[in-house]
Amino acid sequence: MNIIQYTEDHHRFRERLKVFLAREVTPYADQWESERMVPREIWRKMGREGFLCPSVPQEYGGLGGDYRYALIVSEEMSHTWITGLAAPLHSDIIVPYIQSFGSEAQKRKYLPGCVSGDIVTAVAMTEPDAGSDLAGMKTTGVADGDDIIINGSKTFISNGVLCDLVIVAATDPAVENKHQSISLYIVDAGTPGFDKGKKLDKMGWHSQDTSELFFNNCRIPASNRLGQPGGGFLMLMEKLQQERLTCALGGVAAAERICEYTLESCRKIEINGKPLIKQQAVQFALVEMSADIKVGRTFMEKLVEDHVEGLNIIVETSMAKYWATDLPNRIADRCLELLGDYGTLESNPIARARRDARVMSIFAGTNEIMKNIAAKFMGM
Amino acid sequence: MNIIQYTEDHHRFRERLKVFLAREVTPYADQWESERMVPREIWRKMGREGFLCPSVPQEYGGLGGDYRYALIVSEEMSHTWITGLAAPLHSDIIVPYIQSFGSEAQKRKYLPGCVSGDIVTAVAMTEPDAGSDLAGMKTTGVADGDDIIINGSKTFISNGVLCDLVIVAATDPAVENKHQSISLYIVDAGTPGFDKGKKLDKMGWHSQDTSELFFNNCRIPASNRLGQPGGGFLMLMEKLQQERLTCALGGVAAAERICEYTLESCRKIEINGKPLIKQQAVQFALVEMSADIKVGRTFMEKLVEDHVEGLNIIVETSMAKYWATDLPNRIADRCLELLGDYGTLESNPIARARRDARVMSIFAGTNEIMKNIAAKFMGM
Amino acid sequence: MIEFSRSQKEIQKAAREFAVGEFDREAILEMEKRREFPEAQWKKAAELGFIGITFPESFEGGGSGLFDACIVAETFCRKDSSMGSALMSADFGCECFARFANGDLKAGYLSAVARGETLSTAAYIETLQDGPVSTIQTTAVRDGNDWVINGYKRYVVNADKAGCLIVLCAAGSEPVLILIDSEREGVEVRDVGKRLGGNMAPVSDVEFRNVRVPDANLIGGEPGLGLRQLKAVIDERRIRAAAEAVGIARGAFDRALAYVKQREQFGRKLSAFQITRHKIADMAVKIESARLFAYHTAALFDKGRADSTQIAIAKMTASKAAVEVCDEAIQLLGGYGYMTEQDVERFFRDAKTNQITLGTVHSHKDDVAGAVIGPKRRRP
Amino acid sequence: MIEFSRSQKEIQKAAREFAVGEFDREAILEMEKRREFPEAQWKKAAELGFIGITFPESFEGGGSGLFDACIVAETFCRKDSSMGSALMSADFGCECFARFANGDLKAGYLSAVARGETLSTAAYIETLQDGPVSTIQTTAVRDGNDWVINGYKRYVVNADKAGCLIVLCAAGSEPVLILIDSEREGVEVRDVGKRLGGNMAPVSDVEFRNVRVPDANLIGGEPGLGLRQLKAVIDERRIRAAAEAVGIARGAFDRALAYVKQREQFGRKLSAFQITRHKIADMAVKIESARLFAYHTAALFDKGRADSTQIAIAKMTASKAAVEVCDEAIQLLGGYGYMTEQDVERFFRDAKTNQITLGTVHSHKDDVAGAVIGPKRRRP
Repeated sequence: MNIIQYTEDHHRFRERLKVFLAREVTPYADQWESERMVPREIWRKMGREGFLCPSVPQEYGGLGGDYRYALIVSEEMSHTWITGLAAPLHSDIIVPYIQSFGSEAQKRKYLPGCVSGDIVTAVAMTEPDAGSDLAGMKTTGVADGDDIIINGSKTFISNGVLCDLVIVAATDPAVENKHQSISLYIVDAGTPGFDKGKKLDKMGWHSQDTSELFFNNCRIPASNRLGQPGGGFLMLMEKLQQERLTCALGGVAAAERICEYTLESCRKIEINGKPLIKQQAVQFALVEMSADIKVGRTFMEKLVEDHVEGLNIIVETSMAKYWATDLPNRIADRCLELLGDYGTLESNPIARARRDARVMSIFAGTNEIMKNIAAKFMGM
Repeated sequence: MNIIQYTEDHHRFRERLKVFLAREVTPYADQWESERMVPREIWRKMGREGFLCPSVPQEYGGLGGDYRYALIVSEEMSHTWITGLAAPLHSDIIVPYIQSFGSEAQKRKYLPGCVSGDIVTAVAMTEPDAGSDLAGMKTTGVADGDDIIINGSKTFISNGVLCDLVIVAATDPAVENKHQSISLYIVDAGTPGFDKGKKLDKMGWHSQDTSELFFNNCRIPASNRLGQPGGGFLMLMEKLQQERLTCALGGVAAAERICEYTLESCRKIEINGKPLIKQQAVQFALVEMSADIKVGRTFMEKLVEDHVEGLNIIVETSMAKYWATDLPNRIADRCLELLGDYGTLESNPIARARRDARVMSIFAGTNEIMKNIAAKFMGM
Repeated sequence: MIEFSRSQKEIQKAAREFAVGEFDREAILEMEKRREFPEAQWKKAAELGFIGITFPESFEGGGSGLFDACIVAETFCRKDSSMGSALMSADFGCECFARFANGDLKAGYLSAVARGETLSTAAYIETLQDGPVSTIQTTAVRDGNDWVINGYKRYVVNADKAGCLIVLCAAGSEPVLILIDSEREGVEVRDVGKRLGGNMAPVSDVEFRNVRVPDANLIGGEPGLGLRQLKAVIDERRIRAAAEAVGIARGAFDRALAYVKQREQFGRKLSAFQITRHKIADMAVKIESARLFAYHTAALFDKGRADSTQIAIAKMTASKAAVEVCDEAIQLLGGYGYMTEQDVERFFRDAKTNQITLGTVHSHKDDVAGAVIGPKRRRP
Repeated sequence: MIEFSRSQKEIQKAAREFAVGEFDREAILEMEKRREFPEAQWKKAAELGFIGITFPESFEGGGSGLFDACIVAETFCRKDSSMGSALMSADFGCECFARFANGDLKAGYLSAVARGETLSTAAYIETLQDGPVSTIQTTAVRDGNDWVINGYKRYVVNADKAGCLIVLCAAGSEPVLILIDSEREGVEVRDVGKRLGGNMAPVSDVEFRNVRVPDANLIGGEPGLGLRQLKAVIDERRIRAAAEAVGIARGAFDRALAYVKQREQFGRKLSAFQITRHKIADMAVKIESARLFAYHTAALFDKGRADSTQIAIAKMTASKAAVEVCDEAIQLLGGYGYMTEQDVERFFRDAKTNQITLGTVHSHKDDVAGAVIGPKRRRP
């Protein structure tokens, strides 16, 4: 059975995307990695060809597609070996906030640009002293007439340098209950008082411009708030299911690429005239990794369909996020062992993939947080 | 989404089975374990109520159901904590040989009894010196006029003592190519020259009568051969997919029961006034085990549907057999660690479940054989 | 890697000769099934000085260090896990006599235990498990020159046979260890049935109802030291348990190695398959690690420099290694591994029970973390 | 658990002081990024006697045992994995000089290396990896009083800087080690780019085209000993690598422990969460195991009693521990763990590279199995 219910439209989309990525992205992956940035232009190209935000309704320039497109994008992008072009983050995690909670005016103003790639987005939740713990958030958003004044700093923000728009979570110090004090605001790049920090050096995702963001009496109109005052916590909660699932897609796809590449390398590499793949221990390693990947993929696909159906699968998506993001880490480590010194060279993709995979079990809520959530919702 | 496409008939079957098992099996599980045998009568009861061989066509007394019934039986029987009543082995592994390869006469003669529980079956492939290696088989079946004379010994035969009928794999020494020399024969209990050995003492499955079988110039009519002479190897290959899948069902179901029981125990057991389940490390262990089980179940369910569709999924079923039978072992070990001394008492089901689970990664082809098969069919 | 001195090699040789001469496999299988303490072998072992090895020579002990006791434990358990562990349990609790009790108590019991006239044991568990508990429900109340004890202890090794029990009680708010002769009125042993393993040193629950013992039975003569004394007993026993685990692992390894060198599949010895070879290598590595920890810790203990954290680490590591090695041994032996007559399934059960006894994995980790980080405080 | 003597504690103290004084984090981050060998620190380390610790004093070495060298390696790597490993690589290959070369060669190079005037290295890998190879493609042919060398070696540490290379060649059918000065005509170093880790002791490929060296450059003076000599080099380096792994693990552990003691989430220190505590405990256990193996093996080596199997086990265990500890350290630091400035991501990359260098996991297991079972024969 095919778990994912693709239509002809999905298949055509995938084919077009494949061609696009092979032409416009894959050849430049190494260059962007060493430049530690993807060019703004690639966002526009991707947008103009219709590959950004496929779930945005047609009236705002999107395809009006379902979440299955996210799976397609995630899978096809994994073939490029580049994580820095964070289309899934933009399309499936950030822009949906505007789609779901934005006013008609906000949607008209921003969505077309998000789809066309003229607006690159970021979301700013994490702070230096508050990682997974939203209640520890210190950034404030205080009403001043018709404006909101934002103060605070955020860190580990993907697309932090390129972004034209950032969705900022900030708390109203006047509201005691933390769960009712957080609002989400749209802040345009260039707004006075909003400064982007320097790019952070990190283990992987070198072409991704992760940075700190600073808000220093940053004044925005109250109309830039998403939804109701104090509704931030609930909005975040509502969107986390899709965010976690998107991480799981990425984890499975990354694991698949790593394992495939290693398998093919083991066919080619010989030790004393015998291909590595003819060693039984190598075969077992590859079979075990492939089985884990198939098992993980099936679970993830089922959750994609459940999500498309609109089911509440909070326990399962928390599990999937941790399971499917541990996967590429475990597999990359084992593949490195198979390939030996050769695998450690950055000139082949496994070393980079290992570095890139490592953040997956940390971002979007650490895998420990995922287990806490699952335990809570399983009634423990 | 529900992966398994159950009908109303399936649901009704499950409900009836649940009631039956709660009344006729669960209360006697401990007794049968200590008697090291299930009574013949329970096979008849199960058969008369229609719970054996649901896939046998109605004309032979069966339900004419699909393989989804196997999943239902496997799941419901796992609640009894007894493995010795090996209905899945009988219904989904052995009898299908007669169903698929038997002559009309053989089917008329045997299938109704298999369905009613009057005929308990066994299959005899493994020999003392040939485990997973069919080519090493030494039991011979030699034509003598219209008869076949069988000589040799088999071991680790489940239902070996109770069985009324055994399907014996034997090789024709005149045929050089081992893959063309094996035939399958139906041998009735009581046939002169066919002797059942003593029950074997083993780690678990205490209520299962595993034994050796001896064939000493055992003469049977040639009409007791299943299919064509020398067709045994291909018949075995054809049926292995379902056999492996049946093991996977059992593995997942066992893991589920073990984890559920442990979770409930952790709610009840207190250390210094605090329920075990309130310890974060216990929660994480339970979440991790539950996630593995959910992931494994989804994979297994997909394969059930693929199997019902008639797809060739040899790589996947080999993987599923090993993955899903390692699962209850791993989980039982971890649950024992959570429950401590209490878990080691045979008076609660975890100790027994641990012992019972241990054979799953060995029977029906060891998990190492499964990996070899997967490697081969993945082109390594 | 551990090297024995000449005299240590002699102890090893003597222990090996005793085990080869006295450990009859058929008899052991029967005793294990019936949960019998090995009476005859115990008497002989005592005669030859294998019981009470570490007792002072003035009390008919061996006057040896724990290192030597570990050699005997390893050697016995390597030959047979159930018998070895049972013999090593004969003087459980006496550690505390030897170190803390006054002369009269010592004279009364140490010699009797060393001579194999009686078994000793310790009774300290009340809740699920978890070694020493901080809240003790068993009370000891002064009445004239007596102590009156009431309470219920669980999982007491050899309780059905032991002549004396060292019992952890609360004397008001003071923890105390009190010696109770098993014939005292009000001592009632309650069978808890078979366990997963360790069945030749069977555990029972023990109830104390108004049990009256003289003042002099208070170990050490003054209240308040009970937990410290118990900790000393447990620490010493954990090192012995680590040595037993080493022996169990090596015994299973011996059997697996012999099997794979002799068994053929697909026209080759099992030992020629790379995957078998890697399993053997993994097992060898685990055994090396277990041995290193066990003996290194024993040597430090004899020098008075082993702390509880190191001991917990040694026990965790060695018992985990034993479980994994025995589990793999079962798998390597395939169907034979599951049969009782091949020993390894019993070795596994004994190893798993050894792992859980004297502190679970989780409680060990709690302890190690406590030593590294400091005690857990909920709110800073 | 390992206890140091007074003089060993002094070595440790000196190494720690040097590391604290000279290992500047900002400088290291730059050097690592640019793949630079730490020139200045190396000179100073040599001055203080940290290079050539095990060389005879007559050649300006430290005249110490390997145990002492391990103390320095651990201490340096604990302070910084990249710097520590780089400094320890300065005399790679000299083991073989010291033990096998004649006086003139020693005089020519050992002192220069010990004084920090030049680096030495060994070139022996031709295929994928796998340590010593049995089929050597690099040839050494006698021509008059010279050897003429042709071939291609891979992954040669510090090849771009080293003054002398110990090169494994085939002289006809005889394996030989030959010393080649890097300025000889025909020696060409080829950059292989960045690696996952170990980037402060960068590897390169080296091509030898008709390189001519005098007869006297044959190590040991007679052909046929090359593989044995190389094995001695590798054995010694593996013990050092184990000690480096211990240091890397402890360095990551130090950083993680400090972080969890200081970082708050949900109103509590991270170190108050049981799951954090168990992670810390697991890390501590792994480090204990790694240390025990590394130092125990070094001590045996110094007594002349360490065999290659024990050494392989020590290296496997220690390097695996380092990888796992560093990986967990990243996870404990969360987003910060992924950032270069927090060190642990680099420690992980260095640990993983350390694990693969000098023999992969699979080749170690092949070796251990070979020692336990005997060599692999395909058909008996």
